[in-house]
Amino acid sequence: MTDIDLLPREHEEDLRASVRRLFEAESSAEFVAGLYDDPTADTSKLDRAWAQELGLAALLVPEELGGAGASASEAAVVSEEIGRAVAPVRFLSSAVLATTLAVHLKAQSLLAGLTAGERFAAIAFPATAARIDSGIEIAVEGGSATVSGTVPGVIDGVGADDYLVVAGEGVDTVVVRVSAEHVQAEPFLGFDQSRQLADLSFTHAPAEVLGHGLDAAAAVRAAEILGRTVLAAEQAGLAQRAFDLTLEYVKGRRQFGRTIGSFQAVKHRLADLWLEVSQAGAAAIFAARTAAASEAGEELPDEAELCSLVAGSYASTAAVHAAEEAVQLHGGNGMTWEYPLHLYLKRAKADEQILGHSRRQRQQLAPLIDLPTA
Amino acid sequence: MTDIDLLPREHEEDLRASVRRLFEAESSAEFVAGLYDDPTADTSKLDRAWAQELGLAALLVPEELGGAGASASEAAVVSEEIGRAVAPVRFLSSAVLATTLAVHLKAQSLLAGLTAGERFAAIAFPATAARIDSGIEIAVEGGSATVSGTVPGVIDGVGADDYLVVAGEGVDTVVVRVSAEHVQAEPFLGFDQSRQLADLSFTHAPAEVLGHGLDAAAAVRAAEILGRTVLAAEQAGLAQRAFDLTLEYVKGRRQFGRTIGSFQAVKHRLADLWLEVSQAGAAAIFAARTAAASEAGEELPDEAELCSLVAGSYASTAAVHAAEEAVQLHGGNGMTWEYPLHLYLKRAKADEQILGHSRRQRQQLAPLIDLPTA
Amino acid sequence: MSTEQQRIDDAVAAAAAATTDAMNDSERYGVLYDHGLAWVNFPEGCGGLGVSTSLREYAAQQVAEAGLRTPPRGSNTIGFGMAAPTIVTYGTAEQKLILRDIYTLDTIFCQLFSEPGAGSDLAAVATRAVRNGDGFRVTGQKVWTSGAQNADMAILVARTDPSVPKHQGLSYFLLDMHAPGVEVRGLRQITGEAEFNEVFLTDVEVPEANLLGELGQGWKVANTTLNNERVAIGGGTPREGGMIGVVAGAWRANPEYRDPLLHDELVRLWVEVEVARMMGERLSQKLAAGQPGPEGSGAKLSFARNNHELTGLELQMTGVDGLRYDTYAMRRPSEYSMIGRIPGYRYLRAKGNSIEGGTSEIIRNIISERVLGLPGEHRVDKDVAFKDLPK
Amino acid sequence: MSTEQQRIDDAVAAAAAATTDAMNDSERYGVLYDHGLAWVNFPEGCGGLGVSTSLREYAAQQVAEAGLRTPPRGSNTIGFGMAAPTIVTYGTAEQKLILRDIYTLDTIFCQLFSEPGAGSDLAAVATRAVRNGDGFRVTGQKVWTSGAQNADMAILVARTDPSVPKHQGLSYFLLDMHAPGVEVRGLRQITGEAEFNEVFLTDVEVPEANLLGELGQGWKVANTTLNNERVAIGGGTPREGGMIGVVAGAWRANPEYRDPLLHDELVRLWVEVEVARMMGERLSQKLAAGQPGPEGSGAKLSFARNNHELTGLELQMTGVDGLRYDTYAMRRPSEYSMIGRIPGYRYLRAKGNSIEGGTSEIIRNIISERVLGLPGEHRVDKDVAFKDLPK
Repeated sequence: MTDIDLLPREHEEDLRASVRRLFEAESSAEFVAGLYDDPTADTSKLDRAWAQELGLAALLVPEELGGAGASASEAAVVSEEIGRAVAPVRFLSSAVLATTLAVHLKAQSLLAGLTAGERFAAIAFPATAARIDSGIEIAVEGGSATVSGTVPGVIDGVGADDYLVVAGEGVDTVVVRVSAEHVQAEPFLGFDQSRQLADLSFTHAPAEVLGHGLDAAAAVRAAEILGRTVLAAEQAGLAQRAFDLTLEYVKGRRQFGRTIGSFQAVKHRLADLWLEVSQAGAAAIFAARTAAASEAGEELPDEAELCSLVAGSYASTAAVHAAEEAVQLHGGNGMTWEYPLHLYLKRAKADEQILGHSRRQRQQLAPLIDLPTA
Repeated sequence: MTDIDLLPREHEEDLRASVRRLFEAESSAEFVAGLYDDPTADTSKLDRAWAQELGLAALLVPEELGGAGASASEAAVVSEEIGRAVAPVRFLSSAVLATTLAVHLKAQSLLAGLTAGERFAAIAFPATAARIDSGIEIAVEGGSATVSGTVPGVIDGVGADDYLVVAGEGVDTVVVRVSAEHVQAEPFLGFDQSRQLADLSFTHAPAEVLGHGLDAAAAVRAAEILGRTVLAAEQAGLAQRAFDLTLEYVKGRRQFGRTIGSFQAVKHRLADLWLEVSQAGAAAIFAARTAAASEAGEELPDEAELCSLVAGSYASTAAVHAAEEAVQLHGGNGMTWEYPLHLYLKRAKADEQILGHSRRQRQQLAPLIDLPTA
Repeated sequence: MSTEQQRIDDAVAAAAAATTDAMNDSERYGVLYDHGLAWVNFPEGCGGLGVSTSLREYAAQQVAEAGLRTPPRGSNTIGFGMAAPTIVTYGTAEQKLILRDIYTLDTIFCQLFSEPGAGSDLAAVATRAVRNGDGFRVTGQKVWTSGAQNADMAILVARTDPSVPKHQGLSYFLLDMHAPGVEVRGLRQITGEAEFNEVFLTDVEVPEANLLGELGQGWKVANTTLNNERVAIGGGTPREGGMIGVVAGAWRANPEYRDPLLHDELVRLWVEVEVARMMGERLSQKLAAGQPGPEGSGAKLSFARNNHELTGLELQMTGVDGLRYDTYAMRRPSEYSMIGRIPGYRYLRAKGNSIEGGTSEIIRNIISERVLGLPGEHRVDKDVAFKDLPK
Repeated sequence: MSTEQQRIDDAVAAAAAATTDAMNDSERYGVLYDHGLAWVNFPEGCGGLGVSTSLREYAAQQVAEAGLRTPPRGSNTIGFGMAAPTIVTYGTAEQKLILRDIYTLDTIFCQLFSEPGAGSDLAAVATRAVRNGDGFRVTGQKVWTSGAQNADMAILVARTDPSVPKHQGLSYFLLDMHAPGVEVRGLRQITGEAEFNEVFLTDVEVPEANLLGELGQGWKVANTTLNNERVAIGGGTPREGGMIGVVAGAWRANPEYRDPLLHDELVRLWVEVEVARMMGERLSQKLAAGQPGPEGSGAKLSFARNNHELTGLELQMTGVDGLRYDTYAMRRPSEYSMIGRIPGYRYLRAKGNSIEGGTSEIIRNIISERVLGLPGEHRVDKDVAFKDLPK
């Protein structure tokens, strides 16, 4: 464990401000709520805006590959803002998970489109799985392969240009790329419609092999660590925003001639929640800075993995708790479609399942901290 | 499931009153606290009082065997009062566990002494085990046997006249009786000194076989069900008393010019605690009446076992929660030796471990309610 | 057999004799009402026989055994559960005539109590009822009204005097939902559907005859209604009744849902529901024996919390399936059911269990003050004229 | 290197030159004090150099590197943590002389604040300090005083005027613990030992010179002390520092304690402690960078809760071993340690973590009011003379 600097950095706060401005303009609560009524609504304008105009698609791509050469730390800032706005963007799936895989596998032709923000990629694995593993078979023959099988509930599984499929583990790991025309994607109405899921089918789909063996396994692990880390930041941002909205509400809402925020039972619950949300934020930034240090070779991947699991398992339940308390403390208003709380509740509860729920993540953490089950 | 009558019964309330009177006179908080300073203090006067004078040693012995022919329902009433007074009595170990075993095995000579309250028995198993099983070997030869091995942490393991040892399961179950002179009992200072534990050693101890095979297994199971049921009643009684003391305290204690019971955060915690304690009480009586119905052949043992596990797993955590909240809401006073809260805290936390902690009891419950682990 | 039971038996026999195959439902229910079998504990002439409340179950059994059909309560929940007990307590002879229409389902009721600014604090209602000749003219906005789109009448709490402290200036009315100036709009919820409504009242004329109880006594009358709403979730619930049955059933039926990491939590919740059931059972036996206990207030608290946790667990254990939704289309069901929908719907809908019919925070206040005898909250609004309170 | 760092370096060099092998501890510490290295942020002449607080760690490093021994804070916890910062803020020139004795451990302090009737509500102290010639005569009972049996001096809050509202009638004193009329009795705790004391004060004479701050300003002065007590449990804690290390260590060392049913709970608590550590780390970095954040108030809350849960789990996972106790004999340790005792002791002692130094309820009030900006509790005791308050 090296010392991790946790203080805010100026360029990150600039980045935060520009992302926040974008979402305030292009991803209002009304816009997000609208996706529940029209799941086929076009979000490509928003995706172009962050990916191309703000250049965030290139964030995690090294400078020598034409990217911005930023780190998990900057990606976490973007993700906190995504959580804060419950923004329906392909950032996690394409700019973090797929891009990290592509960078580690040095998949330059794939990366060119991703970096420019002109193409988006998705990795074919069930959203709730704790490991990036498609669960289907890939038949490899030399540099090409064919893919067959179905993968349910893939994050941003519809509308991607490229699909990455991972199978096997350890030395048997294979990562391939299938282009969109060979994939049958069936989007479905989601409990959380701010992150579109789809069921994918591959029928003897031709595929390009991007990597295999231990190098591929290491790339998959790097993507998992970064994915969990960035998701934890989203959850921390969401939790903070749900908390802030609630604090503001209880200060204004009057019942029995007093603001409801003057009732001690409400005050104490908010004090506890503030602590939980603050801890989630601290854990998220700790994980992000540690992942950045690990990617820069200044910290071991094990430590980055450990921190990603600490932040992931903690922030996922904190976000749900914050959103649930927000609904409850808004009373009847919290149950309405008109107030934005439901968007936070749905995203938080769905996020809690993504990349493995907190108990599963703790099982992954246990061997890293030498706490064997038996 | 038959309909279980849950209303208070007059003879039980009379019983409750006489037990309460006894403990108020002979088992005050000062008396119990004194056992921590002098673990060898003589509690035999108290044991004689409930066992002989009130005749409670005979409670669970059928009339045809010279007993009172009462049921788990009456035993639960006694046990609630024990919990209420954190009384240091051999009721659970001798009058419930050992006596139930003796009744089911028709061990008449043993039972004669127990029923009269002139002899006390203990079962040799570790207090925290979920099953009554000594874990040591019994060598049987005809009607006699020898016992060798050590059993740690036996409830009321010192000062008993007879020791029952159970080994094996199913058809291999054996239950034997060893008289005190063949047992080496090492009492130890307990975290909860209101229930004395001792480590037992047997060295080729001669033993009388009381039962074996499936009949013995059924007897052991009956003792387990009754033990858990009666312990749950103790926990419910303890929880209720800790709650009552706390409610009284917050109504009187003033800080900031107000009673602390007027602070909403305190009110809401007590409301939640009241619900938990009330539910523990309802579950305990439900289990007791169901066990009584089962012993009377009006209900299946499976249902009695189920209810004992529901009540046991719930009341054990409720009692700890009530005692912990009692200490906290008494503030600094709760941390003193002078106030009786510590007696409740220690008994509740120790009781929580006895006959298996709540997670273990839920694992025992799962197959009975058809919820397989995998 | 007691005299009261004998009277019930006689009434059932007479009703059976008076019922013919040719009758429609309304006529059949009317026969029961006229024979005092609608609510046997109500006075004679009001659909009852004036017998003890504890005989309601006995009467229901006799009616069922005689093969007489009774109206489904769910078709007129507010009418049966809230309007009828309030009308029978406070109504004039003329007002009591409506009891028969409630029972025969010819008059469906809804409830106009809550407002955007008066949720937990019902006494803060701002809807005005202003004297207007022989009657009142009512203007305001109500919310959380279920079934308003199908209702014929409403029970309404409105402010008749803003110059006195807030609990004193309220009155209670029966309001014709078909009157001009009543506008009903579905209020969309987080589940997508609009189970409840907003009701806008604009200069709605209410005759003097529709004032229930005395002028300015609306708070007292409304509490009769609310006490009937918050009746205990009583005994008689079977084991695994409700949400636990759904979740445990899913676990049993689908081996792929059996995540060992969630097993203890599932069993723990099973136990939570079961002990709540046991407490309800004890309460209901005490009530039947004429020994009411304080446990009733707790039932709503554990019900809400257990439903929160169970639905959250269900969504978790169902993995990707839990992230699928059936429809967010804005529908207007007259009542909701947790069965027959997907885990996501149940998770969202259950959030309302700790809000509707008194939030869990209000219930904790009630328990701590009425059951435990702890002091009430500091009130700044008790002695100030309603019009002078900060809003 | 900044000028301030240069001054520290110079002072360290001078102190090193002035220290000889023949010196005893008191003399060595005295050299550090005289060179301004006791508390570098204190003014010159008070054991400091008047440099920025953020340089304390730098100074400590330099002192350590120069091989100069510093007094163990734990030998005079109240002196270092509470008396010194208060005296340096409010003390007269004469009173400040005592700072040197605090640092050299020649004067050990204890704290006489809490009373049986004034726990969370410190302003309710009833101990009277009555004018008596040139000084005061003090009578009352104090409680929760650690180390009183070994203390030379005390910081004391007493009531000098009961005819004004309670926060206004308090004064703050330095009290000689060896004076006639001071009686110390061990206060036995639930662990068996008496870590704290009751202190009975009977007509104890306190000279005018020992009044710290102005007459009637005791509440303000005491808050300086308390704010120093409630300083953040800051950064620099290593991973698995504290109770989690004990419990995780027991799990690793004893395969028989590894109950799979408790595994998730252990890992969950490991995560809880780790995220609290991360928050503490962020706070300490912010403080070092001159950006104080509100996180400090939360640290005590999570510390107490995590210790409660960890010690409860440890007792559970150790089975029969957890039910053994080492000794309930009434001992009088000068400080407590969770290490080197059994799980049962840790479980009982940890209960005090949510009470001592501000109960968790008080901390939640502080967070909600000072950090979150929510309204304070309704107070009935602010404007009433102390003598007229109900007790």
